Amino acid sequence: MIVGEQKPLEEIKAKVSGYSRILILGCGTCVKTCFAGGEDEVATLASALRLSFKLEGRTIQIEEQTVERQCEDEFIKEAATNIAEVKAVVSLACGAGVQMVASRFPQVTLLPGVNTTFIGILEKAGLFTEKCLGCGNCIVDLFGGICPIGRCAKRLFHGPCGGSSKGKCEVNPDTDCAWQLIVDHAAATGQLDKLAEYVPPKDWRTSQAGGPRKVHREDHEI
Amino acid sequence: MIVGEQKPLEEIKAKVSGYSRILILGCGTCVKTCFAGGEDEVATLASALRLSFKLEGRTIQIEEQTVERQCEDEFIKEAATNIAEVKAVVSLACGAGVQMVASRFPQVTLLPGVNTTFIGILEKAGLFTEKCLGCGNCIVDLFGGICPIGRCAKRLFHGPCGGSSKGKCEVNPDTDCAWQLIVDHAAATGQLDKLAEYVPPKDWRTSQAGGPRKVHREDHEI
Amino acid sequence: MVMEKVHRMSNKGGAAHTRKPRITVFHCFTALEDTASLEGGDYEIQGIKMPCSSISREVFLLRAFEAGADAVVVLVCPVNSCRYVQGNIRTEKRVTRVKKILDEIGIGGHRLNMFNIVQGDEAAARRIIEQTVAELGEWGLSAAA
Amino acid sequence: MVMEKVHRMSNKGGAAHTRKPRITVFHCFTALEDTASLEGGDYEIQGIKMPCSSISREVFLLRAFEAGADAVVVLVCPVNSCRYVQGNIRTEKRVTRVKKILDEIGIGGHRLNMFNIVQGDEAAARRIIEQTVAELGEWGLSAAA
Repeated sequence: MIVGEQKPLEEIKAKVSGYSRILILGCGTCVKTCFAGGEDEVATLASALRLSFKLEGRTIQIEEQTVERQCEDEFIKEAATNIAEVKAVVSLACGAGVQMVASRFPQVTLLPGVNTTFIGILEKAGLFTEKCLGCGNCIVDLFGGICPIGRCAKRLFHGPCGGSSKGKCEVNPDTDCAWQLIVDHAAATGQLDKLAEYVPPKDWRTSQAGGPRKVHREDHEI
Repeated sequence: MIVGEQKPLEEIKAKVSGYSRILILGCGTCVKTCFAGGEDEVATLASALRLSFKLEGRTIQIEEQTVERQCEDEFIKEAATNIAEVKAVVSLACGAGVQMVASRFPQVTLLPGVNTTFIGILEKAGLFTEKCLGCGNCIVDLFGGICPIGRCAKRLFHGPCGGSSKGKCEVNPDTDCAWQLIVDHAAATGQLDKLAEYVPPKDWRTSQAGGPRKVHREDHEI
Repeated sequence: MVMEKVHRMSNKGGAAHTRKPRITVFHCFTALEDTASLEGGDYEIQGIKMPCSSISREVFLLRAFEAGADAVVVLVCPVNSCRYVQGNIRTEKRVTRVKKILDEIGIGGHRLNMFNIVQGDEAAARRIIEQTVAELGEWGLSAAA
Repeated sequence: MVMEKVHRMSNKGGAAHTRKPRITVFHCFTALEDTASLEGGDYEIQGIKMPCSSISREVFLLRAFEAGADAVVVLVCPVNSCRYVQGNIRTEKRVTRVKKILDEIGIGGHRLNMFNIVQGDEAAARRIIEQTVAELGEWGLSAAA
């Protein structure tokens, strides 16, 4: 899932303070799952903003809507009526959803209410962790299902750096050293020899380094 | 949505060729939406592999299952029975899903069947495009809802580079120059003056540059 | 800075109220059957009865303030006594989060509190209300009410 | 390299068949009511009748080969005559994709073909089958059948 976090209330409030009427538009897929931008978060943010402006003696009219996904026309067109009635939309989608809405409704100002962070998992209740950088050529099978691109701060391919200490990463002691995990897994499953294999330098052109990417599916071009 | 592409059949076939029985595990959220790893793609891949091995006079037993999301325990535990019966699982999830399954079932070999590419949108039928790099501090409102991090190959913050030509990017002439879009949008909406505002250097620590990230939600820690 | 604002906006320093204070009581009906026994003081009670306190979402607590509450009290069963096992623990986490939001808003998280009470202990519930009323005397009414 | 494999695996160079060739016919029931009129030659027909050809998913086409087809024929209405407007265009895109997959597999995309026929034109359907049978004489039976 794409994981994100809602921006601090003060930041969102500052963005909307010039408007008397706004729409808060939620997204019912990824950001809902990570509690950053689904129906509940839309309602909570709307209420918090109303209360906050009320304390200042101001009223702000806030429309609320959540669509299934903001990254698809099929769903955002459901919001067209509400969008037509405001000058600004706070989008609680990921950065892709915000931009999709912005491109379809260029006359309104799109204000992002979520900081999009990473492609990750729900590691345990309440904890989402990054796992994948979208390099475009997955090779986790070489490393026992543990990606040294997404999970090693230095993206090392041939073992841990000198900053690996007691299984933790020097960049953040709360983060497991990916290479410790890789070696432990290989040892536990009797595959240490696999790690001796040479992994050629990665061609990063399939990653973000190659510029904005596209996926073209001719069979769905209708 | 997280966009991915299924790996070429030959690559997947090479990965599974050492096994007589495998499970192809689909993921029913992002990769289903972009036609890389939902029920349909699981079924098609399984059939293609069976046929391909049959031509070589080999039979391979292929179990098929698709769970709602591979990035959550709640869903992958539904696959436990099937996973217990194989030595290798081809996961058609994004890189996060593959690694989630790998971490929960360390005794099986996880083989990624999808190349995870980007956080993007369905721009039009059959075309998915990258829009967001998950920098962790969204500022698309400064640029009319068009992100120069996700959509400019050089991540420029203060206007186009010399490679912008006829509205297209020099890195890929099929890609719109993000800065052309930003300027066009600002001109069309009478906001060109906004682009004269100074945008301070970005703190990239919230991005992937800061190492693997976490989102901790104490209120959901149960 | 947020806390300064909280005090600026809501702390009326013990001044006499211009109207009766309003308290919204969210309660699971196991902890307290209803709020009838809490009525009768120099305050208004709005009772919100729930099968389990954990069904109260963040927005419900905030909307109580939008609807005019000066304070919100959430009454739940004691730890380990929740009929739904973890309902009261979930509620506590949600209340903790909404308290932070209230601090950010400037209303002040102190106006929202959760209490564990033994099933049917109306006297305890009444003491909680009286204590809240006393505190409201100090905080003043909510400027967002 | 893939194409070489295709030829290696399936091109039997016009040798006599060891059994009757099997052709699976996917057809929308507007284009062709049923496949009864196609029976009777020196081949086996398996008809798959659909309300619109577009409901055939990729895997259905592949499974026809798994089930023993030497060739798969998809009969759809002419362009602009689809009762569901774009059904036949969607089918064409899907067939194009599956042809590529068949090339990758080594069965060869040439064993799968789509044809537009006017509603009820059984003679055209029969000619398509006869043409396919003739081509199978050249390609040989499917090694995956």
